[in-house]
Amino acid sequence: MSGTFTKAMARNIFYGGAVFFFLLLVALSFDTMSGLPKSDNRANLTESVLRGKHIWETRNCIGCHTLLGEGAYFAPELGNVYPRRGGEFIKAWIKSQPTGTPGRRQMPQFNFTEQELDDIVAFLKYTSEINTQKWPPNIEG
Amino acid sequence: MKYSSQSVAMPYFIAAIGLFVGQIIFGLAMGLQYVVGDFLFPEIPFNVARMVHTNLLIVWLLFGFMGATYFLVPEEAETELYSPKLALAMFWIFLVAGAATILGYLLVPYSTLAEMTGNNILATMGREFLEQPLLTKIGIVIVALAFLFNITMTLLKGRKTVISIVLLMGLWGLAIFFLFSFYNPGNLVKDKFYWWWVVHLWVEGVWELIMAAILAFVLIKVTGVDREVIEKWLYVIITLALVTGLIGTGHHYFWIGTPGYWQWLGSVFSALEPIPFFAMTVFAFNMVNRRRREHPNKAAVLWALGTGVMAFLGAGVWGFLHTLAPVNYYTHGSQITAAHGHMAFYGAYVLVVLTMISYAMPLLRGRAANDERAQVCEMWGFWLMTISMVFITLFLTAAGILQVWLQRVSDTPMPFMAVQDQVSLFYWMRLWAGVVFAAGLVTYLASFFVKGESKPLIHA
Amino acid sequence: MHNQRTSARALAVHHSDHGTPRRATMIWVILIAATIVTWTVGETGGSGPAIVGLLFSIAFGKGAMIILDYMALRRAPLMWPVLALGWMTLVCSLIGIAYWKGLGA
Amino acid sequence: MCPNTRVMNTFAQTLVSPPSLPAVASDAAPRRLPGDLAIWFFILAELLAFGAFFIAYAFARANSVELFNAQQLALDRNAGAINTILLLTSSYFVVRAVQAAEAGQSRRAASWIAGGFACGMGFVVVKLFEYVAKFAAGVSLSSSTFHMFYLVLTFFHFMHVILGLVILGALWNGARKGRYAPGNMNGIETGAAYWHMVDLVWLILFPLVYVMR
Repeated sequence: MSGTFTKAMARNIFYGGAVFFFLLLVALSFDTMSGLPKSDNRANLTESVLRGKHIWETRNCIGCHTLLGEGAYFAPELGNVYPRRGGEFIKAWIKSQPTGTPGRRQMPQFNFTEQELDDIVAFLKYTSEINTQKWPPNIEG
Repeated sequence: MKYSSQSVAMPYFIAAIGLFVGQIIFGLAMGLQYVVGDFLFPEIPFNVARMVHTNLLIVWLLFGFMGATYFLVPEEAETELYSPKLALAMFWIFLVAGAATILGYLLVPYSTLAEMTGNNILATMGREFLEQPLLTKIGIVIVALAFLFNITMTLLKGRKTVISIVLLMGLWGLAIFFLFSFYNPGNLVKDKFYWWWVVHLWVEGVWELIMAAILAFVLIKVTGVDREVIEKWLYVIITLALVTGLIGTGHHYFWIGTPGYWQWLGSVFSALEPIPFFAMTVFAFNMVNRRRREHPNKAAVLWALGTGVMAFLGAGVWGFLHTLAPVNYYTHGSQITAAHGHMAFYGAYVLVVLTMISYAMPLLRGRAANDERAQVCEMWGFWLMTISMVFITLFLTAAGILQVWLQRVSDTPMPFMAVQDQVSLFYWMRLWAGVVFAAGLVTYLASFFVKGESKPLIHA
Repeated sequence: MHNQRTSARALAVHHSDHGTPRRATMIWVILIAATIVTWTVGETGGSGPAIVGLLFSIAFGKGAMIILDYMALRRAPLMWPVLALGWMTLVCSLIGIAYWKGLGA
Repeated sequence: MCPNTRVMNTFAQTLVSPPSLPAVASDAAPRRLPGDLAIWFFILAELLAFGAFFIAYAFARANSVELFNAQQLALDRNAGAINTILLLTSSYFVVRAVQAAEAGQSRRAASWIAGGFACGMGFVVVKLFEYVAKFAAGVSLSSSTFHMFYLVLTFFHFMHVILGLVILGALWNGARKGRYAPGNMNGIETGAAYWHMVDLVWLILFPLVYVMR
């Protein structure tokens, strides 16, 4: 049967290739995990940051904003909003929503406590200090 | 239809199409919110509409995959389904859970929904595409396990063909990788890293197995080409998909706090990701050109060819467009990503499910194919939806290029919202293309109600 | 059918698709000698366009022998040796271009 | 309606032995692709992936020539050269094995494959020593662009060698049982083609990463 295309061979190549590349992915993931302490800013992963992340998630912020470029593209990138605007501005901004300007995009009012606002800012500050290989290209995100 | 238990596929297909309609309605609402920002605010803010839009997509595709599996596996295994009752029970559980989740999104503030459903016990919500409450996630796992049990048992007692084995591997992979959605570490980088193990390994990994298997099944049926031939192609395509797609995960690890080497690994492997999609296109056309019979269901052949072409364009070409790290540095998280997402999901997964529905639905309704007029109506639906999706993609790409230019490349970068105003013309055009898409969907729905002489079952 | 034809041919014609042992051995000797040249270049720290040109000429020659003789593509349909040698040519010349670019930097 | 019944085989045959091509001058045998067509598709995909990495390496080097040259000096060129010789010899043994099988001497083919397998194992051992030394010196994927490429390229290739050894093991077993003979060469030719590909890739990798400066 030389020169033909046997199904058994195609099958063997599929199983071999799939296992081979999956193992490669697992090996690379191990290496990534062991290298993360240098880039993921875990030293600053405080209780306040963790509470902030929880608030970020339970208000579905990702449904409009991007964070490190991932999310919806309806509202500004927030991975670098801390260096762009500063903590006080962020808190004042959240408190003043929605603007109610006719025809403009609106952000809901979440009625956060002062503590919750501080937690959100802590989370955004921590996020902005992750080593993202110099992304985004500029401060506008 | 050869086995009576295949008929459980019918409710799955109907539910899939129903949810598809819901997805498009919310898509239109969001398209309008992009240009009239306060539309429906505060009743349905953008984030809620988007969550409904994307979650409905995922759920209806899952319904479609399950329906396709219930139709395909008994026929391939040459035996009745292990338990049609279990399949029907799971249908209702999944439908009720899905509907309850969507209603929860719409009627209850998201943070309240999170508290009500145990998110404080195990926080998994609030991450893109994985917004479902913990209870829903657990429900998905249970439904998936019952479904896989049913299918695996069917396969074990029947003939084991390559198509059904590949399909089953894809479905098992789908269930297994979904488990990563329960892992949500506080460390944002780890969170994002494993989030992709669900999202990427689904759509650029195991879903491709499901898609290729369904396409292969329909092609065997409508072209009459030798099974041996089609199965070899199937192996080649899925090998290429996994060889490129597994390490291709790296194209999501460029800018999220992961080591720099992913820029090289991700770029090289994901640059090769169009190859399996290209092979799939060649495969579909090759088989149809060498067909050994003229199947009366011409619409199904059109959907199958459309899947090949649109998957290659959307996933292959539009994916390649921004997958190289130096390009992605500027395009990451812009409207270019949205353009790619729309055409890739439509071309690969929407179309493959509709291909299966187009082939199976007439058989489930007791005929080999629909009346000529019904088929013409269905094909109008195909062309309207497909062409308008091409335009949606082109307008979003144009918006994205302009956005990247003004906001990222320029020496004097403009703020996000200022740029959004600059590109709003393209958003208006995208909205109108979306309206045409909805018209296409209505045409497609109408084709199910066109009366006429149906082709008898003899040729099936 | 195809099977029968192939086996019939293999039995009837005393012809090898894989060359003779003698030829294989000759090629092995050449390959080893070429490797020693490459190694010597590395050990003596040779550099510059001429040396790199030599290195990749040797690599191309070795690759061509593997492709045509060891992989037995010499007797395969033309498309296959053309693809494999084309790959070698493309990779070696792009490496050359990149090296040239690095000289200016 | 197309009357053709064996679509893929026809398709395969046009790739494998198109009737229009002139035969080799010295004999009348038609042109034939050795081994299974599936493996050749796979080999092409592999060559593309390796090729992309080689080219990426070359251009990354062009952007930081000094770093690459400095760190390349620390590589063990002796180990690289020994490994080249081991792989070439291994390939040679596998060619002899195929020739033996073609001559109907399956047992002898098994011995040649065993020789090829031993050389491949030698490659693995040398490479492991090299890796241990490198890791002890603090080389990792993230320590520099050069180290990243060095590790990715050699490790990716290393895993291909290991997969190739598994295949050679299967061929050895098959040959011992007399499975390969004239007219039944598909298995051994397929495995051999994969093994030569592993060799071919190394022939570029060695001068590129270890020697070119």
